[in-house]
Amino acid sequence: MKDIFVPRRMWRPRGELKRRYDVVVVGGGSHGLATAYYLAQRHGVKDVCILEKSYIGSGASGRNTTIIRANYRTPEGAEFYGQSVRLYEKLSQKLGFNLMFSQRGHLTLAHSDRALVTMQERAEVNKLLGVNSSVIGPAEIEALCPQLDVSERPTWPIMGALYHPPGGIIRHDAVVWAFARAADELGVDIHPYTEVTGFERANGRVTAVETNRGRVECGQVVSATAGWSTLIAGMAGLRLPITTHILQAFVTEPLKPFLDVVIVSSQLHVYVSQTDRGEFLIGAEIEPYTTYCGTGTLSFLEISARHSIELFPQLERAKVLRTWTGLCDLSPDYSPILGRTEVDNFHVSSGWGTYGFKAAPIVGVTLAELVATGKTPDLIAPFALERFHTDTLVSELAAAAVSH
Amino acid sequence: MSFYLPCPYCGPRPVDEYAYFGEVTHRPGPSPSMRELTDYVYFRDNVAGVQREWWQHRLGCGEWFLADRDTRTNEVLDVLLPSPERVREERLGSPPVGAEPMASEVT
Amino acid sequence: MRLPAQTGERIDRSTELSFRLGPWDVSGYAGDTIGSALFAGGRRVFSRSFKYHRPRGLLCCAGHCPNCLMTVDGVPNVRVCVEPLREGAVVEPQNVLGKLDFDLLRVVDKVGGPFTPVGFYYRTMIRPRRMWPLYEKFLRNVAGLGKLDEHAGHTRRYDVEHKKARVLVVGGGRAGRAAALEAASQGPGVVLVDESDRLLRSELAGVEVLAPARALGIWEGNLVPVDCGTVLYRFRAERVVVATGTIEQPLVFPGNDLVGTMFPRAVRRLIRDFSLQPGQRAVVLATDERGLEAADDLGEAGVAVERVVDLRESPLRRIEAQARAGRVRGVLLDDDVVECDLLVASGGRQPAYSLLAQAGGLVEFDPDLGVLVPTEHPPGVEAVGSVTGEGLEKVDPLPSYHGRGKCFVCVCEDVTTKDVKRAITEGFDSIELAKRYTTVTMGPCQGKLCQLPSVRLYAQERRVYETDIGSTTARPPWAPVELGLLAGRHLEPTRRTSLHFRHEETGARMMWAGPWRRPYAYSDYPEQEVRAVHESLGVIDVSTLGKLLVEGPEAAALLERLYPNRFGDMKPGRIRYGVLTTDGGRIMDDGTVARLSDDLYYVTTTSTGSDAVTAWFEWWNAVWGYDADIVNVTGALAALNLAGPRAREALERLTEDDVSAEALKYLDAREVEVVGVPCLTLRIGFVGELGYELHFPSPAGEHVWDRLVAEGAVPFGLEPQRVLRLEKGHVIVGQDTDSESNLLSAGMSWLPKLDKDDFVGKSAVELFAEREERELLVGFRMEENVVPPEGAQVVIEGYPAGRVTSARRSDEVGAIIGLAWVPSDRAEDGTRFEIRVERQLRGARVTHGAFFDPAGERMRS
Amino acid sequence: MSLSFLSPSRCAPGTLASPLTRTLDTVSDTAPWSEAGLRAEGVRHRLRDLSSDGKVEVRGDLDLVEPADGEELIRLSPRRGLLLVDDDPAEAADRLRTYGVRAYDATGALAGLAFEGEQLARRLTDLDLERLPAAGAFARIGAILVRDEGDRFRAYFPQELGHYVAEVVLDAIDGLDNR
Repeated sequence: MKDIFVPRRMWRPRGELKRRYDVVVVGGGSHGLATAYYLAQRHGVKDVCILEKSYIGSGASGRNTTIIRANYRTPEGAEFYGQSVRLYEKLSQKLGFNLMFSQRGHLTLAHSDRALVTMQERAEVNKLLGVNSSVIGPAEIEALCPQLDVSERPTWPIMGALYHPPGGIIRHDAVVWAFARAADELGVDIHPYTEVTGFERANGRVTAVETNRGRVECGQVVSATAGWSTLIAGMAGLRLPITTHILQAFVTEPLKPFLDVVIVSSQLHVYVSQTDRGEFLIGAEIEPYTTYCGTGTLSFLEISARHSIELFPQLERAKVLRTWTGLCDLSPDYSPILGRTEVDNFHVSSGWGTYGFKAAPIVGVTLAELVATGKTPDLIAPFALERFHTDTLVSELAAAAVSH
Repeated sequence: MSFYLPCPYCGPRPVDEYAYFGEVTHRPGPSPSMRELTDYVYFRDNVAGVQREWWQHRLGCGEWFLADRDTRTNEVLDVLLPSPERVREERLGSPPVGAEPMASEVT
Repeated sequence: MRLPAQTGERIDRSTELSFRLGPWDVSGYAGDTIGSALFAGGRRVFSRSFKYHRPRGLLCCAGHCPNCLMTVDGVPNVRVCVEPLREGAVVEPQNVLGKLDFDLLRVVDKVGGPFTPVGFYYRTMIRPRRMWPLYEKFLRNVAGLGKLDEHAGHTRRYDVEHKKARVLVVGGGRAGRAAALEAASQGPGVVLVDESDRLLRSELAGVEVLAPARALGIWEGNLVPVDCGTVLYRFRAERVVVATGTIEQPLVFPGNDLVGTMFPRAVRRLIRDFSLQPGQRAVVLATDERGLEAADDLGEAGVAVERVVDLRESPLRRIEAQARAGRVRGVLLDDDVVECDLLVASGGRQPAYSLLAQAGGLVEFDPDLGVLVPTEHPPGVEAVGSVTGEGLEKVDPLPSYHGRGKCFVCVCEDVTTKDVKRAITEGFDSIELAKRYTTVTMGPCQGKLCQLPSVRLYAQERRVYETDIGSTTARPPWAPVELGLLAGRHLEPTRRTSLHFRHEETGARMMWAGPWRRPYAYSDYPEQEVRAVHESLGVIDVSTLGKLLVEGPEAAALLERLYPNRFGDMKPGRIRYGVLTTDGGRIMDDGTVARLSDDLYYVTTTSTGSDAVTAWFEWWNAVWGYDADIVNVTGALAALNLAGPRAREALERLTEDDVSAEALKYLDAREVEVVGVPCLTLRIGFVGELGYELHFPSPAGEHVWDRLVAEGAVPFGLEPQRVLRLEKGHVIVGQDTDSESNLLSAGMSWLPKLDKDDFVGKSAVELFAEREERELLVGFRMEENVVPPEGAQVVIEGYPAGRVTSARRSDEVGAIIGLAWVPSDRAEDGTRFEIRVERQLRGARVTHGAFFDPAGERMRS
Repeated sequence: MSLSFLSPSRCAPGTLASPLTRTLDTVSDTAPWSEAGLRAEGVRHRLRDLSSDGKVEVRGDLDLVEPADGEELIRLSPRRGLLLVDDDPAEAADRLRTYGVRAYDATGALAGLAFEGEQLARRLTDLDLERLPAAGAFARIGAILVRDEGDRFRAYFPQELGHYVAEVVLDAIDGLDNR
């Protein structure tokens, strides 16, 4: 509370790059910052720096649609994201910064009986792993969200939903800043506007990182660079099973509270929530083609607007205020690629597609443990890059190759 | 609707008329190792720069072609027709199944 | 309270329009905006601010600022200063607790200050954790602006029209008009878009004028959507000329948001367009000619102009507006207090570069002009006029920010200079970070009025040049746009078979199956439809099956390489089951392949697979270059499956061709004329009984269906079909398999012919054969009378270890049967495993082979 | 085996129905925004159902194809085309095969609709109306669009989407006043 009356710096001003760090984290987003924080906080590894080519949180951490949930399809996924949600629940208190985690409930709508089966499967997996989720019918949906059009009028009437009460939204920037502040306090050096341009390698290891501000020797390297993962890994001599796509979203002008839950419709490729500021935040499916070009598309706006109004006709005259795009690193099975690689001291957090932000704290905890102890935690063992070489995928995709 | 893509037959059309099938891959010869096979099936160059890739003019003439596109700007520098000769020379491999990322819960 | 008629006034004094403001009846003239009519009626407070609930009045009169946002006819956040007045309009204030002039939440402004600095919510309300939902509820309720009508929606018709232009000019000011005329002199296809309705079309010969209309952005390929209210014109332009001019900027000083503070152009509009006196006693702080012009306008309108300060010549150290009840009552100029109720001030003009920047152009701070200017334009886009900075004078408005009262950098979000300074102190030292922290530029004006002041403040506070600050990214749209307009019409592509309406008439419950609408069942008792097929005769519409012709001398070679099993050795007139796999060995689709002649095959796919399979075939054929064509005839043909013990006798009565058991054997394909329609007849048994799939021209769909039904065939839907095929243990690709399933794990190891040189997926199958599958797809019978839901989990030691993909009660089998993925060490015939159903573990046993008629005698009969 | 099972013209008289006639009736009477019958009348004048017109899908070297009188060849690519025929499409397909191309009766596959008005066309497609015929996005689906004299257009599209297209076109006509 005293911070209210006396302004206090969140983090030290950017200093000079040291000649060497024990751990160099590439990427100043939620994953990189969380990893650095837990390295220092849990393992006492404080000789850590973060290299961020722009400002902290400038990538996916600050461009996602802030949804947190754990109702995944695979047991591996549900368990992993379940732990992440539990960490998020206490993170405001732990970091002393209000992340405004609003566990208002998350509803994934089904517009076909096939979709309902997929949800049933998720609900059953979730329950076994202690993740609160269940399939509910239109009457219960209406009770939770009376504003939703549950009639037969829409082209795709709502048949049911997967209800996930602990799911919700959070203030995404706050997560970045809180981790940054806490990491900085523990001595982690944060270097914004410091772009990695290459790696020096010897004996199958990365020995130094080259940046636009000079060279840094390193003990270990963590790459948490989402859409740019392929490029960073490429500098270390690694090829990844990743393609980069844009994901787009928009907000409306602020409106008084109207929608109290998070609504997702996979079939309509749209998800809708209302921020605490009152804006409706609406996002879509990723664009099908790979690109690093962050220009949005008009058709995204048109389709998302149409589908949002299908769900909420009341939004017809609400106004779109701002649209933006972010880069997503899509893996073949929609599960992350986390942990060790064939380059001995080069670790990755990648392959998140559109799910990365939900995993920030648990990525921090597990990657920090791996880097500090050299042992891969059980929780992330299934997400090793190696699975693509052995062809043992962890598929978050429900449908067959050709979706039904 | 975003960038225009020049169909070799129909001329420039909005990208929404096309199906995208990813960067070209190279199919290994007979009896590859698991590693060689998975390199082909899963791993991608995903370059930030000019990439040769597969497109089909789904809503138009329906034909397949190759495009050289700069993924940093979406500018298409060239379009080429697939020919068995080209395919043999370049050992072109299969695109991912399905034209678009598969339906999943996006967030 | 109008002035005498002004030359060029836009109101029509002979037409009075009445409307309502809350409970009050008010009126104005035709030609008024709602804002001008309210102002004429004496209203000065139009809204309450976002955070502090401070009273706000007209500021820009140009639709840029948030000060006049009101709810009109149930539509929230309408900028009434530019909203034309309509008879009967109902206008309501928003974001107010109580009345506009007496907002109970104004207490936030009085006491909140020290407690609610920028980002206060990040630092408070953290403990106890369980209180947060309550705090949040309060925060949410005080945030937000207008209120959505819970029952609104689909009240307006919006259309979309595609248009082309050789040259599209955005902005009808002097430069825009000149550019349009210049372009028009070179030929047709010139369009001018302008936000106002004041353009004289007669002066723009040869130019198509769209006004009032608003270009929302410039997307790749010079796609420019233009908002015309209820029609969205999607322009494709060869050249776009941006002539959007400038936007007046607020001067930043304490009290700069008080009611009675106005921009020079707002004053001019009120006087000249609406014949309104903006105040009684005015002080004008001019930074350019427009300010001085405003002073002249005021004088002519009879306003007492108490002081005019040309800040270029006589800069002030200190400006501080003084307030009474939220309104200007005077202004301190250095040490001098001047009483006034109108304070006209501007911080100069900023080029309205957003369209250019959104399209990928560069924007930089121009130290000579003191504003941000576009420097590099995207290809195919040009800029003319003052948006380029042309004609602007250097503005250096740096009065002191110190003084009593809040000093706003951003009126949308109620961000003060103190907030920005504090953000910098706290370490948010890049403009993008600060934007996210302070929310400057994130409000309704999207930076139109706050980008420049915040850059100036940043530079001053950090003691660097503005050129080093940069600017936040401009994001489309240029101005807020209704979702309804972007959405356009609501109809969505829906595939219907030629029997769609017959099904509806028969009482079918229709459901989505991929892109198709299909009957679930024809009554609430699908089991009766199952029984009809087992005992007598049923018919199902399977027109949705993908259907491909593969023709050419190398058609056989192509299929041999596409499918794991063999098709080259088939005799014409025979049918074989086929499963397609990817090079990764995953199952992608299945169906039947009939050889119609040596070089002609007829391939069916799953109902949702036809497009993908067609593309898949074409792609491989493009790669391999076989002499074969692939033609998707899915829509050309209706398909009906006539199934049941009576199928043959029924068919015999409807055709003169020989369909005897000898002439048309199981897995034979023949052309048979049925009720006058040539049918490709496939004798296959997906539902386990004697059956014929009739494929024939889709326009004859209803005719054939009607005759089959008249012959006693009972229509059956998807649900009964699912039961029937499950009794046979037939897999549905995409339901029982997923993106990871392969031929070996799905129990089809018999299918691939590994002695073939090559087929898609061969290497994967070979490699998979060397390892043990993690899980296998098996049939099962429940030990108890419980139907597990599809998706139910196979549980081993409390952990999910497999899943049910299909489960139904089968009257015919007399058991609850299903298909499930189980760990490979639990897949032996007869192995017991447990499924979690409604919190309880229920036993099931693995059952290999079909549940019903395992020898297949019935379908072969 | 022949491909006559593709040809509606091989079916006995009285067995065929267009995917549009019925849907046009259904839609115009029930359109909630329509001023009922009056509007429907206007609609009928402007639209013509082309679904039963002969259409042949051609594959192969299109330069080998010599359209006969009353036939119109629409080239989609050097190897793909659509031949519109006045006479029996099944016979036309047989004839085309003698030229050395492959041909398939597509009469049942494609529904067709003729309509008038450039503005109506612009409400339905982004295609360049000065460069028709062309295949491309029309009413959010893939279709072939042909321009006849003046402002008359023909669209050919998959019959299973016929009802949908009819709905969209009727709806667009109804919205022409909105400008």
